[in-house]
Amino acid sequence: ASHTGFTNAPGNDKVTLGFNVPQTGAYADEGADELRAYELAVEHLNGGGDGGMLSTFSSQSLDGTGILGRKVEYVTGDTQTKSDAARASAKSMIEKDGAIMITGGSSSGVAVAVQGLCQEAGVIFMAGLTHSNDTTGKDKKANGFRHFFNGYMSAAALAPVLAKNYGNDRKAYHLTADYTWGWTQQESIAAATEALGWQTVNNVLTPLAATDFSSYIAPVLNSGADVLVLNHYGGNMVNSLTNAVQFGLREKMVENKQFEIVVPLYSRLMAKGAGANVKGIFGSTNWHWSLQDEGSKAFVKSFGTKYGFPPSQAAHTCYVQTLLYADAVQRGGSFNPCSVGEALEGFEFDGLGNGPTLYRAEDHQCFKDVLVVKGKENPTSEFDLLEIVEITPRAQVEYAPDHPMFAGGQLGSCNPGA
Amino acid sequence: MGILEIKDVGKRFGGLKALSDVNLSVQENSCHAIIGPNGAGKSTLLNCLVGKLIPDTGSVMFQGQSVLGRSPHEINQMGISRVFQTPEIFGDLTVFENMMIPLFAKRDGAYRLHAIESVFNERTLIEEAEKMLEEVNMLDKRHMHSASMSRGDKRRLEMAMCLVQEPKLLLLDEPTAGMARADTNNTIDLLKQIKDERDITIAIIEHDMHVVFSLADRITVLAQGTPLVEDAPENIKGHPKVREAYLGEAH
Amino acid sequence: MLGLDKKDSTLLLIVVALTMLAPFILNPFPTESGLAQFNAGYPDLMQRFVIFGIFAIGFNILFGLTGYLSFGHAAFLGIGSYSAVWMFKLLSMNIIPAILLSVVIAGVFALVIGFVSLRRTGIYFSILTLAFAQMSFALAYSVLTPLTNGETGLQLTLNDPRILGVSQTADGSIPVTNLFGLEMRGAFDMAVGPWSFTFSAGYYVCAVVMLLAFYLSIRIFRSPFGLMLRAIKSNQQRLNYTGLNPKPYTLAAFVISGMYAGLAGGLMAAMDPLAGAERMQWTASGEVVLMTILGGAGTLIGPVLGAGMIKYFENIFSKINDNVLHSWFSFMPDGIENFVVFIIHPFVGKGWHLTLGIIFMLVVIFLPGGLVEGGQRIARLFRRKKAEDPKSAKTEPAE
Amino acid sequence: MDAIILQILNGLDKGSAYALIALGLTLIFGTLGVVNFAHGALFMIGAFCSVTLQRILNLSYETIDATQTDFLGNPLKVKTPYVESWFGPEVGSSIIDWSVPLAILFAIPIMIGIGFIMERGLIKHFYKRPHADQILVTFGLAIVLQEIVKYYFGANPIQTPAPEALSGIAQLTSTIVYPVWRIVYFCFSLVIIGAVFAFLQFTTFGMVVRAGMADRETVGLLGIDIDRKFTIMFGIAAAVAGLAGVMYGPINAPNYHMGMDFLVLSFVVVVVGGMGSLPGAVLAGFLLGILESFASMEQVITLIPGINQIIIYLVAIVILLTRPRGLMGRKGVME
Amino acid sequence: MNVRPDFSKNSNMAETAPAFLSIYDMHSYYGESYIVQGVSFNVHEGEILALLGRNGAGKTTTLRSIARLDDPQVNQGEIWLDHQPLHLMKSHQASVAGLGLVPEDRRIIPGLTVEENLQLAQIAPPIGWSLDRLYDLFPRLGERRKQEGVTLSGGEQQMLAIARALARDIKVLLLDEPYEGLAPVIVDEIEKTLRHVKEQGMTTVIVEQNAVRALQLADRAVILDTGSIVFDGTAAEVLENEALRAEYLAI
Ligand SMILES: Nc1ncnc2c1ncn2[C@@H]1O[C@H](COP(=O)(O)OP(=O)(O)OP(=O)(O)O)[C@@H](O)[C@H]1O
Ligand SMILES: Nc1ncnc2c1ncn2[C@@H]1O[C@H](COP(=O)(O)OP(=O)(O)OP(=O)(O)O)[C@@H](O)[C@H]1O
Ligand SMILES: [Mg+2]
Ligand SMILES: [Mg+2]
Repeated sequence: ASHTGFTNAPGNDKVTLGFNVPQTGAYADEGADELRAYELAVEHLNGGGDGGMLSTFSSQSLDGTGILGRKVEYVTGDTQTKSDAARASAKSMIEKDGAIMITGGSSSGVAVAVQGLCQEAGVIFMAGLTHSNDTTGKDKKANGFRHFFNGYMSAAALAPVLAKNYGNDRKAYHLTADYTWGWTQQESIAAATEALGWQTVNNVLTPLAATDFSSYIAPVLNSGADVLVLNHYGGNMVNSLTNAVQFGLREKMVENKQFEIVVPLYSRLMAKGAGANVKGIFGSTNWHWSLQDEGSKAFVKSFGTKYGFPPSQAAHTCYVQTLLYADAVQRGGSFNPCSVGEALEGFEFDGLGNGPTLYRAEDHQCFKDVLVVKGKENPTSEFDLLEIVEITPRAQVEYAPDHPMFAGGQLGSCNPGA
Repeated sequence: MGILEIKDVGKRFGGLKALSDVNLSVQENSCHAIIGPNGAGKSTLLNCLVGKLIPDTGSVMFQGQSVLGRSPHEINQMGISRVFQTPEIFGDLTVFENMMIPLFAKRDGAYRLHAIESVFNERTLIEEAEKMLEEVNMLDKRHMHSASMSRGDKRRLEMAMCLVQEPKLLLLDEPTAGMARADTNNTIDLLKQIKDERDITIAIIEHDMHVVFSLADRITVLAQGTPLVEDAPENIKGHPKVREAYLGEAH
Repeated sequence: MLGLDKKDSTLLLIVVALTMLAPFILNPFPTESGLAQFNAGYPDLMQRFVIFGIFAIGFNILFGLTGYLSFGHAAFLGIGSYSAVWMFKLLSMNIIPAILLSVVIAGVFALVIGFVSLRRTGIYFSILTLAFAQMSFALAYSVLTPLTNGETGLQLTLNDPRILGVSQTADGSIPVTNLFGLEMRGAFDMAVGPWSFTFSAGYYVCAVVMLLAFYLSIRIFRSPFGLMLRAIKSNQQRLNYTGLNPKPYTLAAFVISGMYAGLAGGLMAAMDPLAGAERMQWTASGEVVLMTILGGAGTLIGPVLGAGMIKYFENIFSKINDNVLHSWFSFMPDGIENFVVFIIHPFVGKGWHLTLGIIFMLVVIFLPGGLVEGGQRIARLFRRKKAEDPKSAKTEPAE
Repeated sequence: MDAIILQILNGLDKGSAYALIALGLTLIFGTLGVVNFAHGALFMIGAFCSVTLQRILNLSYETIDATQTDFLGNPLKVKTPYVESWFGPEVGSSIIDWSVPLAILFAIPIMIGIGFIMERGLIKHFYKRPHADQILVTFGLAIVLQEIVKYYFGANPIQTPAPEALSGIAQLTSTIVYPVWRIVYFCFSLVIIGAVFAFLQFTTFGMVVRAGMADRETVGLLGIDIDRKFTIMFGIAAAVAGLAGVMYGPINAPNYHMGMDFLVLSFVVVVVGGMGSLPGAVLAGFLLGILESFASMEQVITLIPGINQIIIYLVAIVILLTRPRGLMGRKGVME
Repeated sequence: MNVRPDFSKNSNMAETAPAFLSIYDMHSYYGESYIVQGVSFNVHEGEILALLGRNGAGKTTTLRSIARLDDPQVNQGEIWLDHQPLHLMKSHQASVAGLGLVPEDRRIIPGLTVEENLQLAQIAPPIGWSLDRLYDLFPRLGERRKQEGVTLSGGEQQMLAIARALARDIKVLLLDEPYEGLAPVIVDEIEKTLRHVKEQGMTTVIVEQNAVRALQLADRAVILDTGSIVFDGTAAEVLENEALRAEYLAI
């Protein structure tokens, strides 16, 4: 049956998805990894390869015959990690290539901007890597869905581990990237650690454009703080961590306590950029290839066989989002965004890594286990940089939909477009 | 009272006294020549008149108003135009466009914007420009890119640009240097004619004595920054001090 | 015609024809063919072409005529966008007040920044404008977040207090920008055989504005004011001694071009109601500089061509991935196919920057006057072939 | 007090990077009058000389270690660098450890070569062209260089650590510590700055190039082959930029767009210093470095929110408005 | 060593003595405009040649072509200086080969002091007069040695330009309007200098609007009109030939 009454209703033989990832700029490597995951997902959906997570996914509605019998095709675009460029690229996929769903992105600014666009245009947006609370907080949209975890969840997972390892009597010094993501991240982590008895001695905002953080690190030395929290991501994080290590913070003792550094959001690619500096440093991550559940193993196997190295967390989330979308269409029996939304809202599933997962209806945020990781002391290979310290169970990172850090936005109603 | 009154003007460049105690009065409708050895301060004096330099001491009055402290464009709007020692024209524009700029300045003053009307609708100004070009014998070059003209031509163009403004006082810094003999003679005729027909006062710096003696009503000889003598042309020619300091044996 | 001479009228007519027929011209390939990748006739890109065209036309009034190279013009574009989005949030979804406000606010900012920056010339001026723009960017990104919504950019929400209009439509979504009811997002598709052409309301609104802006810029170029600006570029000293004060003229040019930028920013927000800080970053200012030079600084149509070229690469070349390449060359034997794809691969998709960089270099090396020069060379070839015209030896000033 | 001293140290350190980049840029931009948007790319290439040398020294052969497995469960391939097998693990690993300083030797000929090729092959034709054309062509070149590096090395930063011996911290006073490598970088930059000054000041080279920039034609009439001098100048500038990059690696991990990050800033530094003035560029570099450091102090940020974001530009505006030609600019250069 | 070809078939050059500088069938262009249209002439060692003609006749272009400057391009023709093929050289090589040009707008280098302007001339071999000797010749320059060259008065700049040429050990001196802007006394001085260097064997080509003066100094004269030679003979011939002077020099 042909579907009409919504934007870019596909014909009877094929359906086009839009993969919108950074291909230039600082996150180009991350984007490349996301793209690999997407291509793998498409291959699996169309019945190619070893099927990856199709077999471990608890919902067994996908059978390798595409989506609703239509062969999956895809188009790609470059977000350049700029909201404008990302929207232009998404629009071109929607207007020119007839994409029925847009997915991807590797920063929150871009995710929020493209999510807004998809809402207006009447297509589904399956967010890629976006960690800001706002994506499913004040900027949430009915047509947008996030599988990735967020700042609050990072903090909730990380804080107990930090307390366990470093004690409850700590003075934390925060360096925070001076934009929305940085602020929400800092807010979350400060709240979570303070709840456990830590003290936040300072929070200094650093410019996004900063490359050398020495003038922000140096004051930490004599501030009396004994923990440095780097609310930085990407290049900022690599540089600030490198600088912090240079200033000897890792060897420093403050009142007989070993000085510690914490990086709330970790990714393997960033860890690689920071090299040996990450050793022993705690952080959180959405997923890691060393997870031993069936879904993760299946994914690592098919990804690793195809590309020769293990997938990143960004790759994982993108792959999973594609499968989740396809599955929702299949279950709902229609490509209509409203039908897809309905199928995803409140959907409980398992087998995609991270254990049993819920797509919460109120804010379109996935709830699942969060990994706390640590830089590995003796890596055996160039991929073996992080080790999982703890898998924080889902219950511990859940929050109410109207939690103050997420308040202010409205999902609105689903928009199927024209 | 002359149209231009220079009183006690002095100017130093670091340790060098370029001008000191210059007193000069230029009579209306006359042609006043300033001659003197190289480096005597002639161009410096002109610079003080048009606002390019501000003298350290003294006063400069034009038609009873002080010009000191005014910016060059204000001074021009008062009625003083200047031809430079090395030609200053709008090299990127055509000869015709070069001529239009002073005409706009004359008609509209320093500020008015005509942002919408086409230049080619300014019939009267165009006619004026063409007439002037005709007079300096450059009408056939009016579409030429002015930077790619020979230097004599640039000189003539610059002079035409000043003349077309019909200033009350025209300052000429070596206007005929590098001009072919024939054009020099034409220029002399043109300046004479302009002086007679329109009431223009001319102050001219020249090393070409032929030009000076054909045009000047009065001559000031400047040496080392101070006026040496001021007199009628006939008397200057024979003046011994002038012969020694400036003219040499040939004259 | 319209107070233009014959040559300018012809140019204007050509530009009118090109913009009005753009949906056809930009979609030369049938939708299902492999070459459809190169089609640029979809609303968003067409809108971008003309909007950046406006931006570049305005920039050219300053740079092309006076030679003052502003490296901070994107600030005005950004300010225009923010103003427009605020207008949508607070007043009405009609684009007219939004665009008017963006032009006015950008003009005011241009007046202030121009007044200060124009106290210096040459590179010192460029760096002053750059500094102002970078400051605006940095502040918009962080400290001014309440006004600009920082990194994410200013967007419409479901609870905007819109005075003339509703916060949300009956079905619970954000209302759409419109021109007295004509929705900017509205479009209708026309299928002709295998071809398909999209006519977008938003595009035509932008196109009309662009034509007006273009017409105005021709008039400015040909006016005494334009002449004065060229004189400023040529010899400020002479201008001073001719009784004209270059300052107000330059400032006027600066403000006009700032307003053009604001107009472009406003239109951008009108087409897509979002305003992000990175629109003000130096790279964005640099982009308009590149557009203008690439097309041909000081020429009338050059900046528009340059804008089109850069936007085309950004949007079309970046989307060609290996998958697309393989589908193009699938007719070849496997080995050769892979080889060809391997050769082309670094230049498309994520390598589109590389191609753009190479194009920049080639154009500036071989076409010193930009793309316009290329056009002229082709035209000259034609003319020479058509009739042996002995008088055409002199190069005409570029159009 | 310690905080202030630390920030001065930081400022000097940042400043030495700014000064060094600006110094190279001044040679091309302030002296030759070429708006070189590819200067950042030269800095980046310098940094990637370290990366490349590190890669070369790390060239390895693989042996299979059956006791361990890789991420797919296959036996792990263990890599041993050739240098380690040639010189023994001890010497071999210390050679690798010293790859950044060693890269200086490696980078000088490469950078000079790149400078020569760039000047002879491209820039030469652009001296007489408008600045706008120079911007376009050098920007194009910068993109191309950057993309080539990205193609081979990826977009992610790549760590190039300082040698073990130089990577700790130095106890300057009882309360003040500072990273050794940053002190090394500061001294290194002083040496380079000194060398460039000496070369230009104590030879007529500087004067000739300045004259050539003001009026190529006349200098040619005086029998001087100005083209050659320009080429040499370009080579020096490229080498200075490259060396600044080589040694910068351990401070911040090199990535392919690090040049663009520094580009705008270095133009600001050069112009604030004043066009055509080497001392100006150096002075402005240190000045802006120190001011930036102070502006990032928490006390200052609380006083004026966001000041750390804009300090450089604010200072640039103030200086350019109070001093028409920057700190020490010469008249007539690109005005 | 290269050997100069025999150009003597050319009717204009019927002399017997071998030429020191010879120009043969030279064609020069500014972009697409064809300026020097097949010019040939010889200059003998130790001779002063006056190159005359109206504004825009192509004199400057001819000198610039001989000095091998980038603009204009010489598309055809040969230039030989003392058996060396200048037409195969760049301007700096021509200068090393012994050619010196005093250019039309003096071309004092901005940013350099008087002394530096002179030192610059003594960087590349061959080196001519010492700075002291030059300051003796033009005491004015000695007084101003620390002043920036471009702030000199017009005449002083002219002196500097000439001094700069003499600072190199040149065989042929090309002067483009050297008297322009100079006080008559100084013109006398320079004329004396030119005679003096001539006695020492210098070969000189002088372009001058003041044709009479130039002809009194010169041994031979060449007259250009719209890029072609219309006369080539002795200076005396021109002075005697009324018609020639009237037609091409307007004197
Ligand atoms: N900016 C300056 N700095 C220092 N000295 C200067 C400056 N401008 C002019 N002078 C000196 O002042 C003196 C007067 O110069 P001026 O240009 O007025 O001479 P002039 O009479 O016009 O000579 P000429 O006939 O040669 O043009 C000269 O000796 C010159 O070197
Ligand atoms: N840069 C240029 N581009 C194009 N044409 C030029 C250029 N310079 C000079 N010309 C043209 O070449 C012709 C000869 O000029 P040239 O300067 O050689 O004349 P000249 O004999 O030296 O005249 P003058 O006595 O006025 O100096 C003139 O018609 C002039 O318009
Ligand atoms: Mg003078
Ligand atoms: Mg001449």
